[in-house]
Amino acid sequence: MNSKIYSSAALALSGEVRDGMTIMSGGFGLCGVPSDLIMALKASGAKDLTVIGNNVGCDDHGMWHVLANNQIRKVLASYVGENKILESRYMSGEIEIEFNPQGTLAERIRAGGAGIPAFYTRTGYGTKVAEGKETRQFPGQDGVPEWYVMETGLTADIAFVKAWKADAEGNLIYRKTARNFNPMMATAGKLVIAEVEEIVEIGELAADAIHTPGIFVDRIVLGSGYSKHIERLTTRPRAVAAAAGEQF
Amino acid sequence: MNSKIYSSAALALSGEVRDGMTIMSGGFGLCGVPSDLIMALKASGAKDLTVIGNNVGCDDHGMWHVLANNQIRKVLASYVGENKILESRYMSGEIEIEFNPQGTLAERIRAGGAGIPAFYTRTGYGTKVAEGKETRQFPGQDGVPEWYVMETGLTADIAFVKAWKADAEGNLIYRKTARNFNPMMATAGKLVIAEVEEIVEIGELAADAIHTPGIFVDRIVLGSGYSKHIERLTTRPRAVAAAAGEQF
Amino acid sequence: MVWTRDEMAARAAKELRDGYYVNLGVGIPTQVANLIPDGMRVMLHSENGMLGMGPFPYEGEADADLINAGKQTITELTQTSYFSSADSFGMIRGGHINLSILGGMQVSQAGDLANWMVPGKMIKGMGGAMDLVAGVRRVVVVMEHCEKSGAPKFRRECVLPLTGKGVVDLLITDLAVFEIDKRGGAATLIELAPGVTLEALKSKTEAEFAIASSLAMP
Amino acid sequence: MVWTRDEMAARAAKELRDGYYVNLGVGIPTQVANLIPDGMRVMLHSENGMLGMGPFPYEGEADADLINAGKQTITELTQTSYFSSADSFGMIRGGHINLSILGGMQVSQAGDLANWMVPGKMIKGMGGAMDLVAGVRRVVVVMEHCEKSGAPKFRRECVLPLTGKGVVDLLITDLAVFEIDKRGGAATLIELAPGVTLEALKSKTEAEFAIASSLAMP
Repeated sequence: MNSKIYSSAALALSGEVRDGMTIMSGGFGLCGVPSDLIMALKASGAKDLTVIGNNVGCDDHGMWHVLANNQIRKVLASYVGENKILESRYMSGEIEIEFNPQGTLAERIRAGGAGIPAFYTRTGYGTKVAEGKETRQFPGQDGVPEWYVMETGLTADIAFVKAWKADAEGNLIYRKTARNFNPMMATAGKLVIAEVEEIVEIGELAADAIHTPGIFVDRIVLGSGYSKHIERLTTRPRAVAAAAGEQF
Repeated sequence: MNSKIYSSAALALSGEVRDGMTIMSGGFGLCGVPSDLIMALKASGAKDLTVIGNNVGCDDHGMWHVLANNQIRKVLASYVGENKILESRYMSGEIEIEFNPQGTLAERIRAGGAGIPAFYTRTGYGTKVAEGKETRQFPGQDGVPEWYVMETGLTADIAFVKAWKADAEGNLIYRKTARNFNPMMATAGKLVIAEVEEIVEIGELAADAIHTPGIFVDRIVLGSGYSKHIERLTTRPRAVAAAAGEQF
Repeated sequence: MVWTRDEMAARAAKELRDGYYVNLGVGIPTQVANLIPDGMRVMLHSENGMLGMGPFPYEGEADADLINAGKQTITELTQTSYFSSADSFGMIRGGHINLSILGGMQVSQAGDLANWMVPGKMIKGMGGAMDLVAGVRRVVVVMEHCEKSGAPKFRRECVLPLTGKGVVDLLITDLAVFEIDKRGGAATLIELAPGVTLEALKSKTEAEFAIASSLAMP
Repeated sequence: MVWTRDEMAARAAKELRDGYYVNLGVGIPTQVANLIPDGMRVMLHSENGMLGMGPFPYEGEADADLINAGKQTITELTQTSYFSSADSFGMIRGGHINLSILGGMQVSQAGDLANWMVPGKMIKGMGGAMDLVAGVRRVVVVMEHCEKSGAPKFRRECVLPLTGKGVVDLLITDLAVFEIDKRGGAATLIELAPGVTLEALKSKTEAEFAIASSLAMP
């Protein structure tokens, strides 16, 4: 069998991106973002893309570069507050944004990957999010009927995933809060490409601790330059914190 | 805060079981079965129980004891083929069984724990399983409309979970295929009790490798006597296997 | 005299209970993390995939892979666990989080909450707020009683687009605390800031509310 | 001359492709695990929560926590991963498994499959069979062409309760192999066991089927 490992993000994407495609990309803020794959997507020059992700980039980082390059027509996201280009192009009507509650977005992607075309959630009932969607009652947690909104599963032509470690089989593990949307996206792309910080020998990842089984991963790329970016560096001075007991 | 750790299954269940309750219990065959909790359920003597589980016991093991003690009125399961009492009481009409496809059962429990009252699946469309249920069309994997069946989320008054290790916070990890239905059930019980083989110090379980976060677990019991039962011991003789390359 | 932001946070902290799993929004709610009483075990949930949020890191020890939902660098505790966004919102939607404390732009007497967008202004998105108010068992909103313009924020109906309908259990402002029966659709005043008269409160409130018998009104 | 069980398993093994993720049912399908060609990478899925199923353990090395969906003790490989039943059936339902090979009681010409219950007989349950046939991309059924009584099992319509409607892609019997267009609802004979005449086959088949042009019929 051909190896799943590709020597660069550009090679992993080569010939796969076409205008009008739907691309999912993991990450929350700057955390767990498949940056090399995103830059390869920019280099592909593909236009009219629909991009699904929690933030779809932050100023000067991640999917922001693809936005700035005018390749994106539509975005599905939950929060774009640190993304001035996206905010302004949305307000000007150049880009369509479908705002999804964060949990609904996560569950829609999980559903898409798990063959569930639609599900019901209480989230968003009675708000703009429910407009035009089917609503109906089911018994709530205490048995009393409550209103729910039907949401549909999401899939993508290509899913970009950022993981910490991979083996050649494509088994992935994520690190701390860099996990976020990546595991669901790994199940919901027709083509799934994982960008990782380390490729380890098969057998090094504990079988009980694998987050994404290799079945979901088509291609693996060793990412470059993981001097990771921090969006909001918040620290406490060591001496004062110890004295005052203040935490936040 | 009171400790989540109870010194016995009987104490963990004490005063919690009432006639007519719904109990979920993890396990697949004899693998990953919370045996001590089940025996405490038997000792409680509670009647007219509804039990949700993949098999609901195998001859002389697990929930079979509660069945044999005439405490169960209804069962939701996917397969009862190694459970003669359940088979015969079903055929005689003493016990009601709602057969669920295994994946539908797993997803219904996951949905119940995740606040999803209903979802659609292709599984069972056009079969007895879909009788009386809403069916509708959604675009399938290739965009062509396909028929799906609506299934509802499942919760329980009490969920019994069998894990390998717990810490005092209630974080759990499972071992190999003993994981099966346990993680979803841990999310779907109003009261969740975990029976484990080892209680470790907080911090010993790697934060990235925890399968069930402690938020889901109300009570923890150290199980007794883990000389685990094997339903179908299948082995290969060492020399012959090496020579012939036969695997199964 | 009105309550300060610190006093509002302290009042919100009184909603904590031993053993609670709690999600805190940005702003005043974040301060509640510093007000957990000694000996009370409260685990903080961060909806980007973490349970058991620790304090900010010491200088030089920040980890880019470890941030909270406000995208601030944080630390882990010994009992911390990490999970995906789907699992995190499964916890929220499934009613496993005991308490959410968050900010608001407007609250209605029936417990509707608006806190995510102002028509015509830049829209940033609702993030996890709609999921939190729909799923968490007890939702506490902490906000100023009035806008800078003096316009009331506790209203008969929210004018701004809703984050959730019938979702708020308790409203803490700088003037008063209201309990809201979100099923019944009715609010009750349960506390007044010292020196704030009922007349003054009513003049700054559009919502209708009952007055708790425990409030010894002259 | 009819195909033996080993020959039927060998025919089923021809459906394997390099890189496939495969789920095998009990009986003849299980034998396919021993027929993976050298150098071909095929990963076996066990729906109770495992990908990368290894062979049976050596005597004395069985692990009670490691069983397959048939509840037999098995072993793991270096690339094995474990997951929950919900995640396992997410793989199945989401179309991530390339191929499922399983047994059947009856198959219809439109690709309906019955293999889980006989009315009036003891009902054991469908286990994961309904999920597999509904979710796996390519479903191959291996079964005897007729019942012991001689009654045909490949039929216009299944008489037994269905496991899935329009789900079978390929039917391998001891007499022949049929390709089924499950969307179009039509079957085509593509292979005949050596020495089995078309007349003999038709006499033992209730289903209607076309004959592939590749079959050089006299």
